[in-house]
Amino acid sequence: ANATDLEVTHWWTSGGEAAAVAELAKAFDATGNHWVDGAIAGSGGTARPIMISRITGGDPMGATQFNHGRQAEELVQAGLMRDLTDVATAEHWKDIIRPSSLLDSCTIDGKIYCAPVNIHSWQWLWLSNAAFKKAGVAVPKNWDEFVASAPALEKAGIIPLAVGGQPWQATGAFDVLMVAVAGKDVFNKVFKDKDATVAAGPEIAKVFKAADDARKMSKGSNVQDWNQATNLVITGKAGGQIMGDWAQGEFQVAKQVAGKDYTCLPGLGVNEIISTGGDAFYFPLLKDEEKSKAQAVLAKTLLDPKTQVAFNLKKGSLPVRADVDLAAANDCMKKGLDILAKGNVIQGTDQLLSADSQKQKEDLFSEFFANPSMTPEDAQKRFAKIIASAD
Amino acid sequence: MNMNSTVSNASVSIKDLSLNFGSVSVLKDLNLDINDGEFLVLLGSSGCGKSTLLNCIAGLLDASEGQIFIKGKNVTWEEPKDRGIGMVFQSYALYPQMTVEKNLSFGLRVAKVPQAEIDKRVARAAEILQIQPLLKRKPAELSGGQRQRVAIGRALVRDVDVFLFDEPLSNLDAKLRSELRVEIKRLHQSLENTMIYVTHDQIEALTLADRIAIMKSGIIQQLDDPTTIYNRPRNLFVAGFIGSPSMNFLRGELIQSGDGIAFRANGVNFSLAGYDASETLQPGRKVVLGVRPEHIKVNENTGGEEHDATVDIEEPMGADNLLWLKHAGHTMSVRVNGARRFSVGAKVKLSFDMTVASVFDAESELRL
Amino acid sequence: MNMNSTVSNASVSIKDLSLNFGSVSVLKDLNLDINDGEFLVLLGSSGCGKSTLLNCIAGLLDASEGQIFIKGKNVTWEEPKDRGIGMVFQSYALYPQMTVEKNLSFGLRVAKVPQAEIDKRVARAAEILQIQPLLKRKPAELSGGQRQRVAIGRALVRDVDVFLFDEPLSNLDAKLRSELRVEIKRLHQSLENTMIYVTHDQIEALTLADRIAIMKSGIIQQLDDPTTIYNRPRNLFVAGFIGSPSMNFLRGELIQSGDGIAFRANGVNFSLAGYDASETLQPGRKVVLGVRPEHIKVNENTGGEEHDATVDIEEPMGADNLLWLKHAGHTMSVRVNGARRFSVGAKVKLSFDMTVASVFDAESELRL
Amino acid sequence: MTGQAQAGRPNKLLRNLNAKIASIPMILTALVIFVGGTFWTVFYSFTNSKLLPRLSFVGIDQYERLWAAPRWVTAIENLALYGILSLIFSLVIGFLLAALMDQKIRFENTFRTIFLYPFALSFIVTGLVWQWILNPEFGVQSVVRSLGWTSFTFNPLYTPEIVIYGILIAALWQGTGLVMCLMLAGLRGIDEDIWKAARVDGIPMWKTYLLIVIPMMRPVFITTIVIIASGIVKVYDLVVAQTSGGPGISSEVPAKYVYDYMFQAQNLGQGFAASTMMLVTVAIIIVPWAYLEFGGGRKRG
Amino acid sequence: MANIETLNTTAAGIDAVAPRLGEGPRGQKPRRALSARNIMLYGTLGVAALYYLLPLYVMVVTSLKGMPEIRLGNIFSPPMEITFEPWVKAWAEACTGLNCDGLSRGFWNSVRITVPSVIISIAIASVNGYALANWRFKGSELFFSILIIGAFIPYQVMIYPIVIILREIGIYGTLTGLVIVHSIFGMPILTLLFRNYFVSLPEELFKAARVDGAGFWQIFLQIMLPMSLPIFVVAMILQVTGIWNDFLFGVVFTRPDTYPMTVQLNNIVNSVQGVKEYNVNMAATILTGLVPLIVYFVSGRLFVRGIAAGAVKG
Ligand SMILES: Nc1ncnc2c1ncn2[C@@H]1O[C@H](COP(=O)(O)OP(=O)(O)OP(=O)(O)O)[C@@H](O)[C@H]1O
Ligand SMILES: Nc1ncnc2c1ncn2[C@@H]1O[C@H](COP(=O)(O)OP(=O)(O)OP(=O)(O)O)[C@@H](O)[C@H]1O
Ligand SMILES: [Mg+2]
Ligand SMILES: [Mg+2]
Repeated sequence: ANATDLEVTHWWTSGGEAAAVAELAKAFDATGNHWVDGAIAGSGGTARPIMISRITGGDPMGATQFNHGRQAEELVQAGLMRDLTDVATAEHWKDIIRPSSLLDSCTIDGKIYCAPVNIHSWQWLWLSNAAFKKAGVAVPKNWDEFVASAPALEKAGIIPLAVGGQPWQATGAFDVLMVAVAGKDVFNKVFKDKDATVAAGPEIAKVFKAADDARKMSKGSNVQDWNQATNLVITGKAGGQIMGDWAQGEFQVAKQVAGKDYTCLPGLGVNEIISTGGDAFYFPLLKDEEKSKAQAVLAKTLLDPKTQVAFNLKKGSLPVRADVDLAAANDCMKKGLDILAKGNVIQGTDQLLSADSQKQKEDLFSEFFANPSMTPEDAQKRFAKIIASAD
Repeated sequence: MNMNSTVSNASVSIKDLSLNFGSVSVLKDLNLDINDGEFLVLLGSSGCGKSTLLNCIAGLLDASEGQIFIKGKNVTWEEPKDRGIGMVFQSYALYPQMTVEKNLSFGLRVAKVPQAEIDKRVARAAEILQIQPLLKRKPAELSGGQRQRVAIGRALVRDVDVFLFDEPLSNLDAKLRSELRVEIKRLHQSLENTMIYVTHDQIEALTLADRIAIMKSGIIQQLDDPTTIYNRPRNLFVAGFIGSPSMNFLRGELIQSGDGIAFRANGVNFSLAGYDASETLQPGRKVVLGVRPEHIKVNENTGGEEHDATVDIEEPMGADNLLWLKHAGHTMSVRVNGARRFSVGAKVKLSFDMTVASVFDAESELRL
Repeated sequence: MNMNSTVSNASVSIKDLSLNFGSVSVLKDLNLDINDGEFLVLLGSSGCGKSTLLNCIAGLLDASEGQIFIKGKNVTWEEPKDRGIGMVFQSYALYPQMTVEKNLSFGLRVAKVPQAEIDKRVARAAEILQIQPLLKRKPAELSGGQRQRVAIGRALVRDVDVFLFDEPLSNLDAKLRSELRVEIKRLHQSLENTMIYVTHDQIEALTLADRIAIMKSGIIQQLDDPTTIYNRPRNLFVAGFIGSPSMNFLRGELIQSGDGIAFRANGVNFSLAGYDASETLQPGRKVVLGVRPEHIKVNENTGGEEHDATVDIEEPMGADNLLWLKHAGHTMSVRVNGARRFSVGAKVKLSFDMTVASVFDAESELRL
Repeated sequence: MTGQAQAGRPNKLLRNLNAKIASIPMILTALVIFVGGTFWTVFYSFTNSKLLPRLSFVGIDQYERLWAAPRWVTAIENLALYGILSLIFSLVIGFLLAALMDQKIRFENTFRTIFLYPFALSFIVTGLVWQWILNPEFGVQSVVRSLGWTSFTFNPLYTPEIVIYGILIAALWQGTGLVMCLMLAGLRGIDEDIWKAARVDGIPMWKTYLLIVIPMMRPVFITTIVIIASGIVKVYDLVVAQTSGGPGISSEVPAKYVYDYMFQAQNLGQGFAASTMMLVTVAIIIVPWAYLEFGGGRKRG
Repeated sequence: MANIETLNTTAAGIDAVAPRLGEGPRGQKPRRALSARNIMLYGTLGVAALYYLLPLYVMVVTSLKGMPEIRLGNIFSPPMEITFEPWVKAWAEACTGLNCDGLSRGFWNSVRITVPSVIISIAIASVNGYALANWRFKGSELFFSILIIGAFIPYQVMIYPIVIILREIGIYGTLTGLVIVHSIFGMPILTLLFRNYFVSLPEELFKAARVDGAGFWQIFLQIMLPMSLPIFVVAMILQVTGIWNDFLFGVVFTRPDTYPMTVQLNNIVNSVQGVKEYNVNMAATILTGLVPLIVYFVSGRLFVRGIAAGAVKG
């Protein structure tokens, strides 16, 4: 085929992420086309508006990353995105992609509009073995032990729980706590069914109690970015961090070994359930025939087993197809694969809630985590209100 | 002044001109005919509308009402450049970034006059104004007088029918002013163009003008040659405006005195024998008597009527000596020769020259 | 004038004052004694250092060298407010946001003068200057003349020994200027303060001054009463500077003529009989003869020497008529009565009044 | 006569034709972008547009939600506090510096350059640098602590109550130089004689400034206030670079709310409602100014 | 004559009394370099200067340190070992995603964006200002008022309509589009500056040129422009700074291969790889700010003059 330049925009700019993207690019270039990298730093919040302006402004890129879920819904409805059903059928995506909810999120009116590339799960507690050694306590096995060990850590001058200042981190931590403390059903009732009475109920009150603990433990982690928070754990300045599996990439870049230097507790060691959010690539509708063809090639390449392995190993996430061999996977990743195999999965909040509701949630939790004078009760009231009006 | 003249006889002719700025009416129904080759001075105090009128003639302001003719052509809606006028401004308005030569030739270059012709005209103007050595300089390197000359030159090169001057000398100091005044007069004598000259300096007006139009609040009060304006001012305003120091005004009434008519103020009588229009004066009328400071003699036993007065202030001005006198409740200024000095408080005798005095009606303020 | 007076006799005394701006020397070794109650005018062309000198006296500029005494006290290093001076500026320098009353009283309030005293002084100043009705207005609501009066009032309320005026009238129009001039003169007569008055208007200088100091490039050229300055200018500069139109200057040499001495220029002889210092004149010396325009008679058969001339330009100025004449290669200005009119090109006969003429050495430029 | 005059009268539209043609970009910008864009925005604030503008009207729902949102209220409060403080401090510091610079000092050019150079840097850069200097771990706080005052605490960016002051410090650093320049230009425009008159009157320097000079500089102050105020309303980059609105929502500002809701939350309607409220705020500032500046009774010259 | 004699004796007279007059203060009032006033004056200025210089100092110092030193030392201490590595990295090596060519690419993009934008926005605004000052027509003041009010509208509000307009014209994503956007948002304040400046020029000059027969463009190009250096400098400085420093439009209206330097800077600074490389960030920050900084250092004096001419009056 003719070499076609395809511009791909994404917000993967941290160390592990960039290495992972390089794998995608390499695979795509190998098909004889050319991957033009359009990285936009500063997380999805910064990058997404730019991507959307370009698509709606009539200057679309060849492909773009979105969190997979509802972020591109309207673009699809407006007819701006390319229908990938032909590629999906030819490649039998329906059969190979697991869990199937991933593909469901890409499907609108029966047509497939995106190519999922990985599964990210949020429900991880990353612990620094060195920090606990310094504090003279054993590395905790679950959330409750972790909370119990906080005073010892503090005494040793270590921040028990690192939480970065970006709003989505606090929100994510809360969602994780909810699954761990209240369980899968409550989680689904609140976020899937938008049941405001449950959201105002005693189960969620417990979650807020836990969040209150987390808030207390996070005092003093004066960082913004998630990977800076991870870095606190890596360097032993913080005891632990609730963060998705992408944090693993950072440990890898820092040459730390799971089990030896750090410990990972899926589901906070309480409920071993993980969410299956992730990233997907969307393909704007292009007028240029050549580019449209290249888009199909790219979509195919993204789900190619080899690409999946190479990419996900670097990214620290799980592949979207079950039929790949992940012998090289590390400890934590294997734990994740196990849980996935058991089917202990939930959908990610990105898939369940609109960006608008997500944003409102973020506003609430970033305030809650930063403002100790806000009581859990007040926060829960506001939370219930958001759920009541969520869509 | 011939208000009935046909348009074609006049060089510039203004018919029923009115101009308003928003709701403020600055010129009101103004009529003015300026003869070919005439030097007309517009004189008036600040804000009376002189510049506004000049700008109307130049086409820099649009008239609200009325028409303007130049050389018989209706130019009311013409562009300034098509009116055959040149204009000289108070602040010189030279283009600072251009040399004198470029300043002079700018208008010609804009009009795409051939270079040879431009050179010829610039050379001629430079010669007339004696600014040949300055042609390569920029305005900032010129003195005030030189700048003003260049400004005049700019109108000169354009070979215009009518020169408009807007207070061209008032930014200069007294000495330079009197020098350039003479030059402008000489220029007019040699060019014989029509010139319209705005000023609020009466010396300029008196020395330069063929005719003076005295304006007040947008209305022409009198249009006459300087001598008439000076000696027979049409109304109180003109009389007070012209002459420095100002004419002395005494308020009183006319009375019958012997066989003639006399003026009476504060219990003192002044015989009006010799007044040029004494036959029109009726006793009993309330009037204002105006006498110029140089028409009062001090201690010069003229044989006529004499009045007692006391010297209040003396202002020696070199060639002249100005006395401020107290006389029957009035303060009066009198001009005497600079060599004659008086001490403050001295008693003197005054005699009035009524042949050149003016009598105004107290109500209409018109000269009788 | 008594230059040997001790310091205490003079109201303001300046000794060896020099002032430089960087490397530019503006005042050079200047000495000046001003008597108590005297009205001294500093006259000179623009940039000669008048304002600089006044600012030095006021303490607004630091002298580079020399001393200043006011009322016998060495104030060289004093603050302006402690010098007992009040100052009036050309641009009025009123505080625009304060009413007239506040403007007048501001200095007093800052000096914590009791309110009753302030009221008294403001009332008195307002009365003297007749600005009582304006006290509640702001400067923007006043006319130029009224503003200047308030500016004077500000000095008045401070009860100072010495008034300093820096061209207080030059922003006003001619009419107002002559009115305020009289007022200032009257003010001086009633207050009897020392006043130092800077101007470049010679009429102001001549009419107001007890003595005039004529400056050029930071050096006092002549310090004398107005009559002396006018009639016996010490050098060519002073002679040319004072008088409008300027004195007529003829360059030539002295010759022996009969029993007396005569002046010869362009082949024409002028008898100098009657010149006040004719005995000091030596034949053969190159000199400049200066005759004022009003000291030349036209067609007035005085019986003396007569010269032929031609009228070049006539400038009628109301009371006077200014003639520019051509005479033996010179252009000469002559002032005649305003009623006498000449036509351009007319031949006339001139006679010169040598008793009031001046003869200057051509080299030293000093009067002989 | 009159009829003849009117006959020569050219079409009013064609007079100054060149000027009108030359003003087309301005007219288009004013009408299409500013007026058109504003109306468009206000119009769509009554819809529930999400990612893309859509004409589904929901009345004033967006506004109700807006004013019920704690983050918006915080943002408005922050803007008011930040606005007032930054206006006051900019004017005071700018004026003080200008007054000092006006004392015929040596090295005036050097000082001016020092005060002005931050204005050349973007808010992004400003935010980054000050974020760093104020960082408790290695910024001012840690330096002072390492000098021995171990209990010294100066950590504005991570202390919700005072975070706005941390932003203020950076904003002042960036912006006061320009204010100083404006004030200096204003001071230099004051008639020299006024100073002399005040000295002769024996008025102390500070009183001259306070009671005479400052009132005379009214036009300069108005221009300056307009410039500062327009910057305050728009403040966005600085907050994003320095705190991203944190900690929590304690340094949120309206412009950021607009941006976040329009683009991150993909709720254009909410963003438009918020921007409409900002426009109303602007109008409240602008209208009195425009009235003072261009409105009735303004003296010429 | 008597007067001249007295004048001539003046010198002797003064000599006679000189000793007496010599007493007391004489000449220049002594000004101690360390007077209370000077200490206050220069002290305050010095402290202020310190506040303004501190961030620059920190930036420079940090950019010259190695990462280990940064982790150890305090930010104010000078570098123990000067390294230009961070500068090289910031300029040529720092990565965003897969692109590892640092700021260098962004620099040229910024130049390509800034130069035409500055020229065109100033050209438009100066003509606007000129028309408003000298050729007022019905409605011109109204449009101007709208424009000024427009200066207060937060950019975010306008992005959406502008994206739509540019899309409809078909120049979204092109350099032309970006130049137009910069011209639009530069217009209010620049027009105000130019209008005030042209109003302050003597009106008579304009009248003289009209009498000389010059038309709208001739007067503008040949009379007004050559006299407007100070205000052009101000406009130039403001626009160069504004456009060079712009992030929002640069990111919304360009594509990755035409990203300006600020976007590149943001990418580098926000692409945290493990720990933040503060030294590289600082070097990148300085490099990004260098162009406007140089413009300021070179033409600061004209800036103040121009401000005095254009902003304060009117
Ligand atoms: N553009 C304008 N808008 C409104 N009023 C104006 C305008 N120009 C002039 N005026 C008013 O018109 C009147 C006449 O002004 P004009 O300039 O003609 O006076 P003038 O006689 O030339 O005075 P001066 O001797 O001061 O030059 C004044 O009262 C002035 O305030
Ligand atoms: N601050 C200054 N720095 C340098 N030179 C100055 C300064 N002030 C005045 N000069 C110069 O000193 C000389 C005298 O100035 P001064 O103001 O005293 O003149 P003046 O006689 O008052 O003139 P005018 O009649 O124009 O007011 C001038 O040549 C002027 O250029
Ligand atoms: Mg005028
Ligand atoms: Mg002066």
